[in-house]
Amino acid sequence: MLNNLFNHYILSVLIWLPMFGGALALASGGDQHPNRARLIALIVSIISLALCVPLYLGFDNNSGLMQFQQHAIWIRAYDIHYSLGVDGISLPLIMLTTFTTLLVIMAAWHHIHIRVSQYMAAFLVMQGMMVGTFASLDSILFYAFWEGMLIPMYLSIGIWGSTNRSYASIKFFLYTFLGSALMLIALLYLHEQSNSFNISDFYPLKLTMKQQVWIFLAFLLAFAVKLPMWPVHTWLPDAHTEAPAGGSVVLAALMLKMGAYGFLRFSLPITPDASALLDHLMIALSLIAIVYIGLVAIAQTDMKKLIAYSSIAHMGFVALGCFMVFDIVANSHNLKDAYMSLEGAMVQMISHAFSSGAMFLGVGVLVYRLHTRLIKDFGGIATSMPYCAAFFMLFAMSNVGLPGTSGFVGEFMIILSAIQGSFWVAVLASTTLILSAVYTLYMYKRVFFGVITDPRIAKLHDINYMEKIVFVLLAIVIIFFGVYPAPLLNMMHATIGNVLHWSLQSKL
Amino acid sequence: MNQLQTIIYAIVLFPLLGSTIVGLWNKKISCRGAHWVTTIGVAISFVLSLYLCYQIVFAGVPTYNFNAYIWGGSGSYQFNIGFLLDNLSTTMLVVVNFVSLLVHIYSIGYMREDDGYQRFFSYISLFTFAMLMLVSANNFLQLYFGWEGVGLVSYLLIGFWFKKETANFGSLKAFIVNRVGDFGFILGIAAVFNYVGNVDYVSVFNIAPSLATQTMTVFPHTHWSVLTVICILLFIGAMGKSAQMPLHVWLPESMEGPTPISALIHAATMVTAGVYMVARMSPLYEFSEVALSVVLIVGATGALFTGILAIVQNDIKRVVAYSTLSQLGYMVAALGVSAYAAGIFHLFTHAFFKALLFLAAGSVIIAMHHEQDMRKMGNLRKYMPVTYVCFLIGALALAAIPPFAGFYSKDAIIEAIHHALIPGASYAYYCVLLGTFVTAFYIFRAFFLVFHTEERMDEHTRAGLRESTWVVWLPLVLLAIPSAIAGIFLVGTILYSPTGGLLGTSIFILPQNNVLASLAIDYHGPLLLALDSVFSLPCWLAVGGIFVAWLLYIKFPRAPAYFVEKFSLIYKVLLAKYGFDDFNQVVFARGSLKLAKVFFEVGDVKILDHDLVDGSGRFIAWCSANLRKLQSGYLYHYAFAMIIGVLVLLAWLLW
Amino acid sequence: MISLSAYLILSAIVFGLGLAGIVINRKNVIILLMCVELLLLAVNTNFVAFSHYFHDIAGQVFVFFILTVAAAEAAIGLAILIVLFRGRKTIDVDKLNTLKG
Amino acid sequence: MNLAQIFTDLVFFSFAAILVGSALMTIISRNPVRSALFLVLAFFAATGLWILLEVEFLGLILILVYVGAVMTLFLFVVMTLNIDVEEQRSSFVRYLPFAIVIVAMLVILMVYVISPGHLNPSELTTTGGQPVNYSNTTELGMVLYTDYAYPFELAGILLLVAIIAAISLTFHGKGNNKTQNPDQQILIRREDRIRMVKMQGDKK
Repeated sequence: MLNNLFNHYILSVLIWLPMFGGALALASGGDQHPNRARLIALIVSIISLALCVPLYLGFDNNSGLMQFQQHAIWIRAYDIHYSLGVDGISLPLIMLTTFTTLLVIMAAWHHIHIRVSQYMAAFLVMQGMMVGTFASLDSILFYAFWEGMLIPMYLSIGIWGSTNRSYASIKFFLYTFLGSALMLIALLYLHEQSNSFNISDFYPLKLTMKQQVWIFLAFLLAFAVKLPMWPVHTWLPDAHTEAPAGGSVVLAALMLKMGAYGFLRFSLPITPDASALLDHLMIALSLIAIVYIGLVAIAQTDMKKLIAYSSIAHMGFVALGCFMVFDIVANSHNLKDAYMSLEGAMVQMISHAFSSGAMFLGVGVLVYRLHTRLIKDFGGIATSMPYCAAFFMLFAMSNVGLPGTSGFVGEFMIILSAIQGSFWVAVLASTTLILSAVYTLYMYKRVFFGVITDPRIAKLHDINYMEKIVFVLLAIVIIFFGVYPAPLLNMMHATIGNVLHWSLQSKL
Repeated sequence: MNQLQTIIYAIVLFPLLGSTIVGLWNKKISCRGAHWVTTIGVAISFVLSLYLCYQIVFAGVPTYNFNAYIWGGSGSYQFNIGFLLDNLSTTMLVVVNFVSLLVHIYSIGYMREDDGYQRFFSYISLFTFAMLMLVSANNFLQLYFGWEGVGLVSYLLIGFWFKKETANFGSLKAFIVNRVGDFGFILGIAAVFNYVGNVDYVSVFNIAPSLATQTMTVFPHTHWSVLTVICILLFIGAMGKSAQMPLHVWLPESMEGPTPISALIHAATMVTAGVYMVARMSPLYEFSEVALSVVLIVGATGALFTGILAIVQNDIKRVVAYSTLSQLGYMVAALGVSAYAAGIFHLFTHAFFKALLFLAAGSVIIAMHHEQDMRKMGNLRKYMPVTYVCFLIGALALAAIPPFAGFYSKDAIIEAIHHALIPGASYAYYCVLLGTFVTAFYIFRAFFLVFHTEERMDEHTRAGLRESTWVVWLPLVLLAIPSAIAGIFLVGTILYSPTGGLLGTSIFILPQNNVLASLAIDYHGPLLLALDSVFSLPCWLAVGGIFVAWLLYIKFPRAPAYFVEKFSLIYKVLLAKYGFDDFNQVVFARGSLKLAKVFFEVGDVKILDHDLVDGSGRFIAWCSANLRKLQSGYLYHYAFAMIIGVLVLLAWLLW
Repeated sequence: MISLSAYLILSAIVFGLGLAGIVINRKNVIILLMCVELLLLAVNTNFVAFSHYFHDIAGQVFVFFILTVAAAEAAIGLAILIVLFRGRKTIDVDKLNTLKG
Repeated sequence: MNLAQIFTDLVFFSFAAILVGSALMTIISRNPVRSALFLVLAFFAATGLWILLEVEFLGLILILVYVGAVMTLFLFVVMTLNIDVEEQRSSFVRYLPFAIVIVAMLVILMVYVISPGHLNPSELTTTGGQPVNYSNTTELGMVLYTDYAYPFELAGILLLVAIIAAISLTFHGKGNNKTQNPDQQILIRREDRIRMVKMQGDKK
């Protein structure tokens, strides 16, 4: 009985508990009592993370179906349902969301002084929205959460951002909104065709090539902006740079994943023929992201911008993994061979969340102390902040894709898959080995190594206990998934199989 | 879990454990604690690896291949973490652990006054772990893990004194150049995976013969043997790690790190990973003559030309570093003619004598208060007799003077190349032959400059000159012994054993490629071999090199300056290291930075962001700025617009 | 007998004059309001004429309601005018462009 | 063509001429008072025409409501506002050609509509007047209180709203009136009103 209840409502709790917590944090008063808001946020996010444990334990790895489903009618007149569920794609992302939010809240503990309660509330609400996005089975519900999470993010950039925040926040909002407007149109069109807003009802829908291409392009714009893919990536460096550390983390670790999640949940299974038709375009764009953006990252003078560009390059890998499947299957005629490409993309998403999130937090630690993001203002941090430097080295190495860190797993799987599709795609994708090392370590060298030139740096205090906890948590997951990614992979085999089943079946 | 499994776990994990303990609690743990924890960890590992080696090589325990756990799987693929314990890997374990242990001990003395004492020990233990993982892997994934792991620690250790700009530069360069190699390496792994569907050695080696006949299209309208492509890609990785031309540029720079590191990583272990890898992949390389040719030519070229560079260096460590490049060239060239055993043998002997040379150089450097310029040394034999003797042994071994260790391995390589038939062998033969002269010349040049000739150091330094402490000279002595005699004992079993000897069945050679077997016919024991060689060309060249060095630096000390003046162009080219560094700096480093700037400033900021994104915003703003003029605020304008509207509507309806 | 067309043409002329009044008048809002009344008159005449010739009383009902609305409009319009004048001391149409974009 | 017809024509054309003429004067006269009076004249002429169309009730309503109420209101406002008459009409000539073109086009289009080629109203109509005992008022009343009762009520409410709106718009608020405030008055203290001043002359 209790178990049954739990199974039905756990997702709702995961969505609404943080939102409720956010409201509570807001109500806890202004900046006279910042610790109240901090404590509320911390407790709520710890409970959310704790709730993921039974979710993970109760999840059946062998079933590719939606689990922990909950259905209710939301808007009867338009046949819109409040339906939730998780499968092997969304479960890791939901757990990632709760984990990341906890880190963000802990990282903000000492760093945010103004409008603390609102800051905490924004991130809690964002957590709820993002979990909702990942758990929605109804496309309109999905859309509502998808758009809803823009608001707290917009506010977090606009309120707690740095100097150029208003430009960045508006750019972020308009950019993402433009894309998602077209997605809404596509969803409505699909409803027109299928008479249902349920995402799973879109899968068996027969669509002509023309219809598919248009739907694919509409989805593409939404997801490509979020991912982001070249050439619609320019919002990201600005948004990341101006956002507060927590905002950058959530952006990089979670929001970018929405785009790839969309590819897996919508583009591939709903418009398989269009995806197969346009896969070379997508691969080309991904490779541009990897090579071109990788080069662009080298030229950055701003740490956060550099990490932002590296995020784009890494997400290029995700897109590459998603769209390599058609070539792989065309070459090997074996559906089983395509698993690794998609799973590599998934792993890359998760691991990128850890490494880039960690790096943004690391930069946040430095920015909080020195109030500058420019690489040239730093130098010799390793002398005054050895612990910070050590952790940052680990995170940088994960970003570089060093084996033994989570960053390696996805890249490895995708490169191994890519070569099954095309040798040259693999060659171009592998340039990331060189490029990521160049931009990450070049930055590391300039920031952490060298002699101290600025007297302020000499007086810096190393990371405090709260920052240490955050870094240790991140270091643990980065190494754990680097050494033993199997649990993560096992979670999604069945679901990826499902996605592949729909993606490789013609709908004409 | 059987005994071997437990042992190998212990071997790899003890260094890791030591490293982790010291690394995480480096503030809490004292200097003493740091070196005890790590040294004991490595010592245990060394003892166990000796036992393991004994079991596998001598006690006849069969090759043991097992998977520790499933790293991950996807679709029909599965990746494991596992260990392959055969003759090659267990012997490598012993060598790695031996050198590493000595370096640990040596560092206790060498690093005594350094701030980062704990950090240093944490790093070298971590390095040991990564290297052990590399050599004991039973699959490419784990190989790659160790491969990159040693690269990481090498990066960290080169940049150990991170306040030094040159150290930072060197470490960054090392990592990036290695990454260029890894770029090829991972593509090689991917290619292997693509055709085998697996990255376990066993399955790869089983399928290898059938791959030899398959072709793939790399460039349109070309058909390349799959195996050739795989082998060359993997070799690119080896070129990075083992510092083969043209990816050798990082190794001299890596001398910015502490000297024990130069010995451990950049002479004895890490840089030989490439050699080990190619030997390990002998079942693949054997089926691709093209790849072997490439390996041979690259190796032989490096052996000669990087050796020449050592002649013009004045920094004692750089001389040894270039010598490492040259010796690596020898090893790789040996691989190229399928004399894997000779390559590995040279790897072993080189590990001993090169570590010895480095540590001896380090001993000199400590005594000289971190002065590395040989022009400021001289006549040190008076102050440092132990170091002097050890360096001499190392130099003799390096110069391949019989019966020192280096002689047996290098002689085998030269002879193997001499007998080989594969394309490029004759070119390679002349390279390695000349190389012996060059080697002997440069190392004895350094030897004479440091230990003989007049004293050129300043008064203050001279006053402090004395023999190093026992933790420093003990490893020297321990290394000097194998450098002197290892060859005699090992040559038979490694190279010319009819049953495979020390390396057993780890190495696969096609019968038609097996040059060592043909050499084995003339082999009648190590001492006879040494005696025979007195009449051989390489030996005379080596002795000639020593003699010339003596002539130029002891007998006629003003001669070198004369030659420098006479051949100033050549001297400049050599000083510029054939221009590789400048080329890389200008074309790759600055070029890519410039390209990046152009991409960023023109591509991203200007075209995409300013023109397209902000441009669309500006376009909307422009439109609305114009459209708002319609909103004049005057009633009659609106009324007028309405009338026009009515008129148009009316006209349209009536049309 | 006067034809329906005659009435329609007449009201078209009056409507046109009303419009012309709005266009040429730039000084006084009151005259604009009067012109609006003229427009309404023209329309009403149309309704009445059609109602007469079609024998349909609905046209007249419409006129009735239009008159009601016109009365209300005039009342409120003039009230606004007074408020406007009170605030700006002018009812010059040329000066009333606060809503300029 | 009988006499009655001629008479009807005469009445129509004379009223039509007055209507057009006074409408013209309304829009071109310089003085708003004159405009208003010409508009009144236009309404009278229109009434005549409407009565010619046997729409007596509405015609009279037009006079009562428009002339009696609306136009009076206009005149009242014109006079209240005290607008400087002289400065007006300066821009008049400038926009005149414009207005003429527009009006001409509009009139031409409208006439074109009812020209025989298009929508010929004469063909659609039943000619001839109403029966002798026809009462326009009765007929209108019959439909207004039956079929259109609901709109009729709405019209009433509309007027009420208009009244309230007009009043509330023009209402000045409390500030201008001269009422007394007793509680303020009784709270007065001596110090608020009287100031004791020491004069120099008092010294003596």
